[in-house]
Amino acid sequence: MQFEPRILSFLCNWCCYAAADSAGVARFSYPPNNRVIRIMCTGRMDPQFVVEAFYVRADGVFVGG
Amino acid sequence: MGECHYQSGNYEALVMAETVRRILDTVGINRERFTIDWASAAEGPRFVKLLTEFTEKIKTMGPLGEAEGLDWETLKFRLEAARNLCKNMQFRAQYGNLAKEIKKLGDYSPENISQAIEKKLVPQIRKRIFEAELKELIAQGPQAVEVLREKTGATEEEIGAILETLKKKEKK
Amino acid sequence: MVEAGRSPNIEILTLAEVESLSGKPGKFKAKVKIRPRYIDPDKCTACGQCMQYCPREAVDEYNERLDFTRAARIDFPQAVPTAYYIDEDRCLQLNHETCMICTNVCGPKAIDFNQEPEIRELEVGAVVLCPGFGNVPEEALTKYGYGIYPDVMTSLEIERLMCVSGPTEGEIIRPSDFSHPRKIAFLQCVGSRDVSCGRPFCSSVCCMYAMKEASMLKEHAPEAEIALFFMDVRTQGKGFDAAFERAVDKYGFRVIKARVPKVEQVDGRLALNYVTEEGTVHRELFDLVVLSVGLSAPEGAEELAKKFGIELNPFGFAKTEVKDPLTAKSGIYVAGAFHGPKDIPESVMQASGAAAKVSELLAEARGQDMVEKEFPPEDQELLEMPVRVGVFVCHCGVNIAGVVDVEAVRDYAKSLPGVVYAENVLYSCAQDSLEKLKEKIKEHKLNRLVIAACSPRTHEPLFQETLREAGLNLALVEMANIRDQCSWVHADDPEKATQKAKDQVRMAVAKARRLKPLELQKVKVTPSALVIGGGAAGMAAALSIADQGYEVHLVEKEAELGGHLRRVKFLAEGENPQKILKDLITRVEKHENIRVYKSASVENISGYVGNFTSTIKVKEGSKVINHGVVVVATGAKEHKPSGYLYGKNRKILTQLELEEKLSRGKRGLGKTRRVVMIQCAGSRGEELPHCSKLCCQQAVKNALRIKELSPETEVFIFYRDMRTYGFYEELYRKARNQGVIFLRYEPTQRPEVLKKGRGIVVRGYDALLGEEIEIPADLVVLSVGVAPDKENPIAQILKTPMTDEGFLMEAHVKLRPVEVAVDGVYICGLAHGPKPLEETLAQAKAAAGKAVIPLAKGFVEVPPIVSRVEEKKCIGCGICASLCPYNAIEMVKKEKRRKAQVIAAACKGCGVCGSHCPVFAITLGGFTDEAILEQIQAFGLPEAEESKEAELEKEAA
Amino acid sequence: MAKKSGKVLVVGGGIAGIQTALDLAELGYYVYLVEKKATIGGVMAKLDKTFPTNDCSI
Repeated sequence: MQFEPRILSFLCNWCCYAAADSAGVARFSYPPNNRVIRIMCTGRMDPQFVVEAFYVRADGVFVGG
Repeated sequence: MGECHYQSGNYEALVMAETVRRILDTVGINRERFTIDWASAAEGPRFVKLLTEFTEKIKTMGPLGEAEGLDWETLKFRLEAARNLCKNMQFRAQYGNLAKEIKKLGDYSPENISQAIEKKLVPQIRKRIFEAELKELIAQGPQAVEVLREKTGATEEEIGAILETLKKKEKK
Repeated sequence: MVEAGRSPNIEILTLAEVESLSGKPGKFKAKVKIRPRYIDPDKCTACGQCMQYCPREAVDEYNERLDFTRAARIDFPQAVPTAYYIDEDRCLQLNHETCMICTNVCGPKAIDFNQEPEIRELEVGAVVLCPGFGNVPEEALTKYGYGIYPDVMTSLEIERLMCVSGPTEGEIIRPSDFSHPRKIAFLQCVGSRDVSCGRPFCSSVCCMYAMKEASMLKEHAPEAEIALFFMDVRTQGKGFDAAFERAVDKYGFRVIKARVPKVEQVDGRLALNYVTEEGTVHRELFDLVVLSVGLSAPEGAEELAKKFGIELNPFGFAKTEVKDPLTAKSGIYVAGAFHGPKDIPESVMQASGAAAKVSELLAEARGQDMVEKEFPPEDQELLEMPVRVGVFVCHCGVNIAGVVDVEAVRDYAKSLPGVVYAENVLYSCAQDSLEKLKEKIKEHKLNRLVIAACSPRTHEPLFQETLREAGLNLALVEMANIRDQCSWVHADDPEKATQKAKDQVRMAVAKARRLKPLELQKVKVTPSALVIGGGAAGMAAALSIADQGYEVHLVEKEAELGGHLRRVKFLAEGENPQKILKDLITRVEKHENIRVYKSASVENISGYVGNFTSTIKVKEGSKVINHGVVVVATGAKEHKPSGYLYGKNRKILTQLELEEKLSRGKRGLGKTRRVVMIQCAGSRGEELPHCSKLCCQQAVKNALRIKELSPETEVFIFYRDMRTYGFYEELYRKARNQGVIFLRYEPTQRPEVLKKGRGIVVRGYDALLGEEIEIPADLVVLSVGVAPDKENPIAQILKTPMTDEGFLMEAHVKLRPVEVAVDGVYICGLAHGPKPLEETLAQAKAAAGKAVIPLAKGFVEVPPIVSRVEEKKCIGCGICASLCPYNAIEMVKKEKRRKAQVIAAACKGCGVCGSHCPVFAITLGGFTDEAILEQIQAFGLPEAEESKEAELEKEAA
Repeated sequence: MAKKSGKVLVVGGGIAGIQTALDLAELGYYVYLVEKKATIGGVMAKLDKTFPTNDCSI
């Protein structure tokens, strides 16, 4: 079976999260591997969040501002 | 960049990102598994591109640990030390103060951030993570240096130095 | 729609018509006749039993007569008011006094056949007329075989046919034999641009909706082949050209420039005969023909005009003037398609503009008849109970359910720790669903909610309000975005989309378990506005805000007010633009509420909605002003083309330069015998990517002016598509009648301007002749288009996004056309996009109306996502204070110790402080460390969840 | 002069009427929204999607 990575994204409400919404409105498609946590700003990101994500076995972590 | 809704929030994120990369280096996770990028509210297509490319990259890289040649047990062991590092008050204060310093000087170029972190934070990251790991390992009984190296990913010198200080502390 | 149903200050009177109006502006009396619904909307729970048992069929008007419904019915499930009613023309009881089945099956006893029509006398200060548009005459349709051949359908019928809640559940079948059409034709300008049926004007919207419908048809039936027949492609709206081209490209539509005269039926198919530009005759067979039906004046417009004492234009639409486009007469305003055919953004803009006009007139009465919305006190007992999560998984029609297995997601949600209830909802945002949500909260004692639906960016406020209505704190809801970021983007992989939806729900539930009540804060608003730009848009906006009773600071970079309008000498509508300008300037300069800063620029703007502080650079130095809102009307420039020998020969002018000449009368024209105009000399992909919208009517207007001054002067116009939309079409027709010659060119064969001897010639391709031609010209006039200020410093200061073209981007293309992503900032005029004066003035009013909302309220509600310092934990290191981008944290001495303290009104909730606090002393409302960590852990493999269950049980015990 | 009324009559419950009513309510007025059908929403409520974003309508 092909390896399907599990990716966790932290997206800024005003930028990447909004961009992701607009990608939806425009019906662009992209791989269904990511799961999203909405934050208000990438400034909210604490290094512990990324470490925690790998600790629960994320294969990749995407921070989008 | 700089078009952040929160003015400078995303600059702080750059410091965070570089710190994270160094932690990943220390625990032996390919730093490419972590990425930070930007797309404005109007840039749906850009978001799609970024995420698609990242997904592809991770796909070719393979599962966490496996690609790094680390079994999950070892990786988990190291990540536990990293988790503790991130919660450690002294380390967080060092991290916070570094962010403060960079903001004061206003130079958020990747080179500057990287240099500052290399100098001020990396020794702390390595020392604290390895120390925590070694303590844990030694508590399980005497271990060969080979094993210690394998489990922690630290160099022989680093292990030697840490063991030295641990001994001193014990004597006290 | 739902919002209107929820507002305590909007009373919806359905089945109602105004009988008469008396009185004067400020104090009218309106008599309104309300026909009975026969079902009490307050008692009706919209359960649908009455409709289910109603034996009497009725034609379904909502579905464009494509389906049947019942005499007792609701038009569509999300209808507002969400209540059933009885059709008195069809009901057996009302017509034959026999039946009463519905009365017997109605649980809440809401049915009352004794209801009588009611006359209500309403006292109102102003009236806004928004009756919309009406149908085109029968003959406009029958001439294409509509009503004769079943497979000739109207665009609105197609709209319903494609809708999943429509008569065929979204399946595209042709009415004659229920087969799937393979070849589909769209015929444009049906009941538009057609003198023979009394509709000479252009309906302005059909080109867009035809393209939308064609695209949707293609999505429903990818194998279908679609051809669209246009006279001109009129996608002049902002961003529309690009969308049109993308669609043609993506779906491979055939765009044919021809008007089909009629439709014939041949062996169960439909034959179209048409002549293309080169003069070739074609005959082609189609399975389905869609008529792109135009917009007419609303039915009963004359009667309406009589009742309200207003005038209509020759086509039955409301008559208004450019200088005051939304006023039919004092105290009576118009908005929407009754003003003339227009699309949704334009209608929404006019609506906000009309509201501003009313607010100008009734400024002194503001607030006097308002009802405050009250929420019940928070249910402390419920809040203090252990966590009880309710999960609601939305179908969003088929938007989600068409891809994601929503039942499976619901069942999965039920198994998650902390969840005590889970169900599916067809449309979670519909009024009836929100009511049910409140009931479920009570019934199942839910104190945390997870809504798996669309984006929290658009819908979280709605659910937060619902929670407040149910006595819960607004912060106790978390949304899982399984539409915008799931079903819409993973439509090709339902299985993985379902898995993703489950994961997002699991993560949302995990976060919900950690949500804590938050306090809503109100911040006072400085009751004044900063308007940037002293052109027509800026001045009109400033005047409206000032007339509504608020102070305005108007900043203009030039030494004189007027902007772009100073160069416009004539208007297509016939009014004198210079007089309009002069009136604006006089009123602005005299107005006691307006402070004008000329030769001034805005250096900096800081703060947030309600509390901005700006520095304005003026000649004497700089000034600092405080204001609550910002209106950006920074305008645009006339594009200067690099080609066409422009600037190299004095015979080559722009349209504005020509206007200057023409304003001097025949003298200005001199011995000009032949004028050649070139459209899109810059626009639509040459140097500017966009359509500049106003150049076509500008060219025709100037061509007519030339003909008026000097009938013997020849005028040629090279064009791609003549975009004289709406009533401007009349000018186009007139120009053709007066002998102006129009030559269409393809973008691949743009006309060239060449020097030949001592003269100038324009070389172009004549599609009719099928050959290259050269026209010697005394004057070449370039329609150069509108160039945005790409480096707009104001946009950069305010950090408000721009489109690729460089225009300011609105918050929502359709529903929020004058707002931007930054709260408290509004846009209008050319800075938003190219548009003629009338639209600019209407938009300026709209921006003024929106801008006054926070000023009139006097406060803004701060979203409760602000940070809070736990004083006990704080070690006073000050890292947070120095990193905060808003200076929203100050260090204070408390009991001899340094402690951080948050200034809530300045805090925007970015969280930089929290993520850098060494001791985790700062928590961020709604985004606490615990909540985010829990979310991350829930992202982890589901095993982690099982241990959570045990943990939770322990906690509960 | 007689005192002005703070109430407004909006005739027609389509998108224009709804938006006018919403803005007026926000501006501090009480609105009567008069619709001749049984439901507000007008033609826009019949549209499944709208150009150019193909976003859902109201």
